[in-house]
Amino acid sequence: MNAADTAFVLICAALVMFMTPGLGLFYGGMVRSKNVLATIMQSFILLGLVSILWAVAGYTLAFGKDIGGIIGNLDFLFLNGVGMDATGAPVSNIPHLAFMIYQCMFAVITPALITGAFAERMRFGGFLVFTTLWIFLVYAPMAHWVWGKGWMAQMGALDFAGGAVVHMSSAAAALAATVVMGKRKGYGHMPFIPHNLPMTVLGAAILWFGWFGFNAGSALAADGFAANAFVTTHLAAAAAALAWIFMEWRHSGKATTLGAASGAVAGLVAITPAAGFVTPMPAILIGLGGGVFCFLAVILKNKFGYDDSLDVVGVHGVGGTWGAIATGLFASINKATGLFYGNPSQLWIQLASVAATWAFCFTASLILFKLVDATIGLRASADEEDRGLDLSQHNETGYQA
Amino acid sequence: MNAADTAFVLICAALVMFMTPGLGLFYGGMVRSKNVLATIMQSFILLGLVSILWAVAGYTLAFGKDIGGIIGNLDFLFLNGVGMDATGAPVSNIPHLAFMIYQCMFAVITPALITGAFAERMRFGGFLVFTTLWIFLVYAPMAHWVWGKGWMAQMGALDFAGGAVVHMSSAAAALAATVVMGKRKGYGHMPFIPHNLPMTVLGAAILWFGWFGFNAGSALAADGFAANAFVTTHLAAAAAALAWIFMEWRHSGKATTLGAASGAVAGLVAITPAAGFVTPMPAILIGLGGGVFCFLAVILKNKFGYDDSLDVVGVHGVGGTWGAIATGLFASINKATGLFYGNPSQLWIQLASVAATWAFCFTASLILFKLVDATIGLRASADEEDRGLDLSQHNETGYQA
Amino acid sequence: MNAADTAFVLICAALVMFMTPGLGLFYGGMVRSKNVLATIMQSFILLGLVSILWAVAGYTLAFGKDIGGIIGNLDFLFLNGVGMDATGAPVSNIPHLAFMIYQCMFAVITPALITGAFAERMRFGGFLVFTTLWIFLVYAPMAHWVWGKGWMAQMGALDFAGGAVVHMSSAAAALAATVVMGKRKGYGHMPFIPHNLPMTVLGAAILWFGWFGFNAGSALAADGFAANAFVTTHLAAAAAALAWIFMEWRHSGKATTLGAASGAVAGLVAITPAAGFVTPMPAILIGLGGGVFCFLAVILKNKFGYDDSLDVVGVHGVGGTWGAIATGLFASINKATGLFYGNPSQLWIQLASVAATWAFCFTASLILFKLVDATIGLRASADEEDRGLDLSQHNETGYQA
Amino acid sequence: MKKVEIITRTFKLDDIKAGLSEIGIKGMTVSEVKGFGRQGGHKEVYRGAEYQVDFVVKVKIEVVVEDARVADVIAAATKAARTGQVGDGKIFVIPVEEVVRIRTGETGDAAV
Amino acid sequence: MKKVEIITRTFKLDDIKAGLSEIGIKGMTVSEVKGFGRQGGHKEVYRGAEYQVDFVVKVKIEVVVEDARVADVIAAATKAARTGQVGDGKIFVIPVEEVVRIRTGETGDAAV
Amino acid sequence: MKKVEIITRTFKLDDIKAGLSEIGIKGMTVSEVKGFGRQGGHKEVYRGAEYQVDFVVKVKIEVVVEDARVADVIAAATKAARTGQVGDGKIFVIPVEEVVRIRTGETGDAAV
Ligand SMILES: Nc1ncnc2c1ncn2[C@@H]1O[C@H](COP(=O)(O)OP(=O)(O)O)[C@@H](O)[C@H]1O
Ligand SMILES: Nc1ncnc2c1ncn2[C@@H]1O[C@H](COP(=O)(O)OP(=O)(O)O)[C@@H](O)[C@H]1O
Ligand SMILES: Nc1ncnc2c1ncn2[C@@H]1O[C@H](COP(=O)(O)OP(=O)(O)O)[C@@H](O)[C@H]1O
Repeated sequence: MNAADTAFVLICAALVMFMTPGLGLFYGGMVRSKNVLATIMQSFILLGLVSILWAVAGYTLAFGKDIGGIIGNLDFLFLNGVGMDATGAPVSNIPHLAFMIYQCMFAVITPALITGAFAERMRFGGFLVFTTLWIFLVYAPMAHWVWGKGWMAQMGALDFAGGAVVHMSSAAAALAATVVMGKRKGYGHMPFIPHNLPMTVLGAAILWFGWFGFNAGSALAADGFAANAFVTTHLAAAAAALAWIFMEWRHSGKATTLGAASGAVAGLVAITPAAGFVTPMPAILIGLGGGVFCFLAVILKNKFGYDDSLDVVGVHGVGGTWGAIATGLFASINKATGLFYGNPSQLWIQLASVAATWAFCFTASLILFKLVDATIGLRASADEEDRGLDLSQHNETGYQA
Repeated sequence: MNAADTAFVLICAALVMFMTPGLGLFYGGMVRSKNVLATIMQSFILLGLVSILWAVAGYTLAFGKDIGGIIGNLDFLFLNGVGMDATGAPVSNIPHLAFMIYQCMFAVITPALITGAFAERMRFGGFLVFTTLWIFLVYAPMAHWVWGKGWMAQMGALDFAGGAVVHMSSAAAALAATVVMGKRKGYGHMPFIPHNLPMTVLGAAILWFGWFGFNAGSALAADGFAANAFVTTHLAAAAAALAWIFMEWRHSGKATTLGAASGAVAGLVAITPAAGFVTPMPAILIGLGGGVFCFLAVILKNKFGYDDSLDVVGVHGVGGTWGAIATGLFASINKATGLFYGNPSQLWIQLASVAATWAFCFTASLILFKLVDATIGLRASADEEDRGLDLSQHNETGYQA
Repeated sequence: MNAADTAFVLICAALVMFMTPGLGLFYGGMVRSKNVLATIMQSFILLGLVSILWAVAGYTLAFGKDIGGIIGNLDFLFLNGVGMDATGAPVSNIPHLAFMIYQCMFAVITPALITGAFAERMRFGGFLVFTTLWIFLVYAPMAHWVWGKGWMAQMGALDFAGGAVVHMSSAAAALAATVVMGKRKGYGHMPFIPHNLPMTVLGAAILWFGWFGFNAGSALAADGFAANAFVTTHLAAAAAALAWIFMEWRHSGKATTLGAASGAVAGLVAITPAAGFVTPMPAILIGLGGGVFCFLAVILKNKFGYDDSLDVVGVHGVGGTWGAIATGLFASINKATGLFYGNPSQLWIQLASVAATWAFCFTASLILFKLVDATIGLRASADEEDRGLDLSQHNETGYQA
Repeated sequence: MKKVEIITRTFKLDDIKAGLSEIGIKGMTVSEVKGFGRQGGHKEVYRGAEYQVDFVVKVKIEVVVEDARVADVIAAATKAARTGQVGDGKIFVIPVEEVVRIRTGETGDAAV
Repeated sequence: MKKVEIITRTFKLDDIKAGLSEIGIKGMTVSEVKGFGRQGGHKEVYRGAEYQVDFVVKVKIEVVVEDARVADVIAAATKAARTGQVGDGKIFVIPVEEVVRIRTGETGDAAV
Repeated sequence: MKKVEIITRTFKLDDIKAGLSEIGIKGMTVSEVKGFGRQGGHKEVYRGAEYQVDFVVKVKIEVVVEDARVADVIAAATKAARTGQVGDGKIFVIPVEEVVRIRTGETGDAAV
């Protein structure tokens, strides 16, 4: 065990924890004020719900001893055997508990990402039930396949900090949500304008800040790889923010603050799978691509007219997919090699993992949404939507004069 | 000296520092908008006031060489002899200055916690004078008794990160405040509805984030104990957030966002004394207890009708007390053993320290409040309360259209 | 290479990154609501713009091999040769990439500081062009002179974390901006009252929090010097917050929340050049001086009537200058000795570096502002100012009811 | 000249504006108000304490028109705003003795 | 029909609502306004610069009632709102020529 | 008695207050409103979606005065508010049948 690595991973875990309420603010600022608390709550409460689910069974399903490449065994049920030294942990340089809690923070934020898709119309009870099922049936398997020595890992798929596990999985679920739940009342007839963009920028800032924990921390050691991941993360976010506002400027004549914040997040998403496998200059290209592709996807959404309220598919789906592919193109360090460095097979592996992730996560999420819809119900009533979710789901209001 | 531990403790000190303005936002969102700045100010300015008091004399009173179990001597007056190496520090692995400043952040936040009790009616001058006296006459002795080798430490009381020193002490002072200062004007006749709950959730998020520094940092080393404290902290907060909203749902039919945030804080309070002495599953139980007991205490307050504006007693008093007792029940690591692990005497020690803490802190705080009230005055006038403390105490307003 | 130091510097880099959006909120709360996004954007987008400029050429100009004391060579163009080990880095204990990205965060925040001077009237396009030029022609040289073994370093000037490089340079540019751009429309006839002071306090809190990364991180190692810088930073901020509100209380009868926040920032600025060279008690004096002098400077501004909207000159110029001089007075550790410890020559060196910094940065910035003004234009039209920059520059509004 | 004051549900504002534009109304002034009426309010809960909030957010639209157009305005507004549920709101007609357009100084019908 | 406009201190709103309910008033519309009057304003200070703010936050309550009830409304509102200090505010009575209930189309007294 | 309602640009409020004070007006009530008129609105863009926002923030100033002073008030307000650009706004004069000062119970001219 190494104290420096332990210090680093613990602080990184704290940073990743901070991302989830940060996401709540990022999303919360973009909805109408009558839904601000419900939106924030859908992120915040997952710090409670998913953390407990993770300790109880999620961790062992993801990181217990591999069963046929599919799922972890139940050795670590109730964190049994997860202790203060490295015994049983996938890495030997930090306490097993540190590894477990660091992974916990990823499990928390992933379903929180989905909430952007059904913002302003989801019932709170249905949301809790869906998320519980999703953690065990979608997230834990995905995490196992990629990071828990499951079949994707065995196949050689590269996903440094969660392009597939975190971003594509949540975006696929988001897409399923829009299919099952339909549009917000009034969509297309009335404007849905963000009620508090300073809050959204604050959220984006917390996300960027926390993402250093997410990506650099994924090196699981305070070494040169961590430094590299830190740098690639920052530069990709920077490049994507610029790319997004450049596209905006070309498209409608002005750069926007929301665009800068959205672009930064798009860049952070895109670099996530690649952060530890690429060097800084390719990271800038990945960021530029993230900004451009996600911007175009969001524009396209408006054309298609499906109501992914806060663009989970456009940002996390497109960004995560691009990042996974780009990893197959630009990988050059940390024992990984991409197409541009002479290894075309990596690209095929990446494409296969992308396809498998989308297919599995979309299908499974669709089934879960339909199941919950059919039983306890997903969608707030028209009247509840009119009054706002803060009042109708939580008996609260966000602001008083 | 150990660089990894130094890095860890310094970053943890920064995290704990961040908690105080976080608390200001947590409280600030819950008051009416005419008092938002005054409420935030009562936390923020303590970063100024208490830090200086601590450097001048607070630190030496708490951590100077023990005099009869009661107080520290004046060896470290003006930080004399507190240097860049570990000389004279209670621990040998980090610079004495790092230990001192880490402790400073605890001294800052503790009196800030009290401010929730007298929110919306305290004069600024009286507040500064009270806090100055309280740091020297209540906080420094308490810190000495528990962490400075004073009589509570000698007796074997367990308080990992401040259940007694931080939470019970501030809650006892809060109770004294409500006795001395009475209710806010209009209490019982008009509603006191939070003016900005997103601000409160942001504050809670910062508190949770910073609490990793508070609890894991209290290991004073980047080791397995720190990892364990990190995990117990997170799981207790998670469990308590769930427990609180579950109670709410049973009580009034809906879960609230304010409830989730309040529950999280209650769980963080409850685990504070125990974080380094219990394992994860007991931590979940401690969190559940924290959520349930604090919720009930807050409901009871409404029945009793005393005006602890922002529930300092209900959350920090009840949560801290429960945590101290639970430490006596569940302690099993770090050389500590509780009742459930075969050591009933620990429970008695915990109960004794709880009783002593409440008795001393309540009495001393009551005397100090009365003293300040009789001399320069504590309570804003009715007219000042009507106009709001922002205008009447600070000549400012929080928001402009 | 040292893992503990790497962990420390990477986390500190993340903290410094967080300061830039924090500054955006600090400034954003002080403007009128119609300009809130444009103000935040001027900070936020620099995380994008300057980071890329830095990776492309800024870093090598500042930290490439010294050419005649004036500028760095182009060895590190496009981060060529900046890798995961310490090769080529100015320090040998951390990865070169870690050093580079830590420095990047300083380059990002420095031009963001300037934006306070021309808040509420700057065109977005002109701002981007000015900043690009300024990074290469003012910031990179300054960083080279002081930290890149340039002539100021060779002369023996002490600037621990950026009194000259960051604060005086941005303040000199701010002064130039007020000269070139003139006053806001209505200045002197109508009130310019902050629209959201809780946002400003939040920004100040983030700045204080991040400043630990800024100053303690500048030790570039997790050692006693870092601990010392951490402590001096905190105490100076604390003392300055108290000093500022004390001055206010004497001047207009009340202490204000904005004053506490402003004072804290003034203290943080003042201690920046000194943090690693002075001990805690002198740090308190430096903080007190920072609070008093900056307060007086801001009062004076109102007398002079130049429109430095958010007091960049008063806080960063006066605070940075005082800090640089105070370093020459109080330096006593880390191989530095000031006047009060028997080395009068250090004071002269400091004064010379102060004069040179102001002269160079003011002149160069003035030329750059005039250049941009004459070509693509700096100043928003009267109508754009009336409608607000959020609408006129970005087609957005900050808040919706 | 009359001032027609329409107090109704917030989310009907766009429809009403459209309805009035259709009949040639070129100006109006809108404010956010809180209404108390038969519709009743709602319950809010903060830390276990329940509050009955009687006021509902409504929008007030003021349109000054020539006497002859009052009936049209009422008809258009009613059509756009009616949901048939309690809380649809009220229309008040108030006499206006003079109108001035600040920009030109025009008065009377020419000023609207 | 008359519209009674009551402009008074914000924290008197609940009392006035109660007072009007007691005399059988079932509807009213409330807005936040800023008043300028004898009461004077207050000083605000931002970074050493002092601003005299003349406007005081007030609440405006609009109640439309049958002519016969105007006196009762005035009496009830005055009773509830009076503190005797400068700044208690004003009541204005304005003629209303027509009232329509949007939901039903009822007009006149039936619509209030 | 008349109520003079002035709807104009927000940043003209201070000038109008000064202008009215000069002619001896001691009280007024101000609210924030949104105006729709010839001035047109503006475009806003959020994540690539463009919204036409027709409403412009305006300020509404209400002054109740004796009949004899209405012309003075109109003149003073017009002078202070006029920029000559579209969007300067309107002034409406509305009859007021009764005025009460809550503090004293005074009515009529004495109450203003
Ligand atoms: N007498 C009144 N004076 C002023 N405003 C009224 C009056 N009665 C109702 N209102 C306004 O009309 C709104 C709707 O009235 P309400 O009684 O709830 O339903 P409805 O209009 O369907 O009868 C109220 O919220 C209030 O703003
Ligand atoms: N002539 C007026 N026209 C419109 N509103 C007025 C007028 N005079 C006073 N007001 C309103 O009444 C409020 C109270 O008036 P003020 O002169 O301060 O005290 P009082 O009502 O006790 O005489 C003011 O804040 C303003 O909103
Ligand atoms: N018929 C009307 N009824 C009520 N308010 C009106 C009317 N016409 C205009 N307004 C108000 O006056 C403002 C200015 O009107 P506008 O047509 O834009 O310019 P102008 O006053 O220069 O002709 C509008 O924003 C609106 O608030």
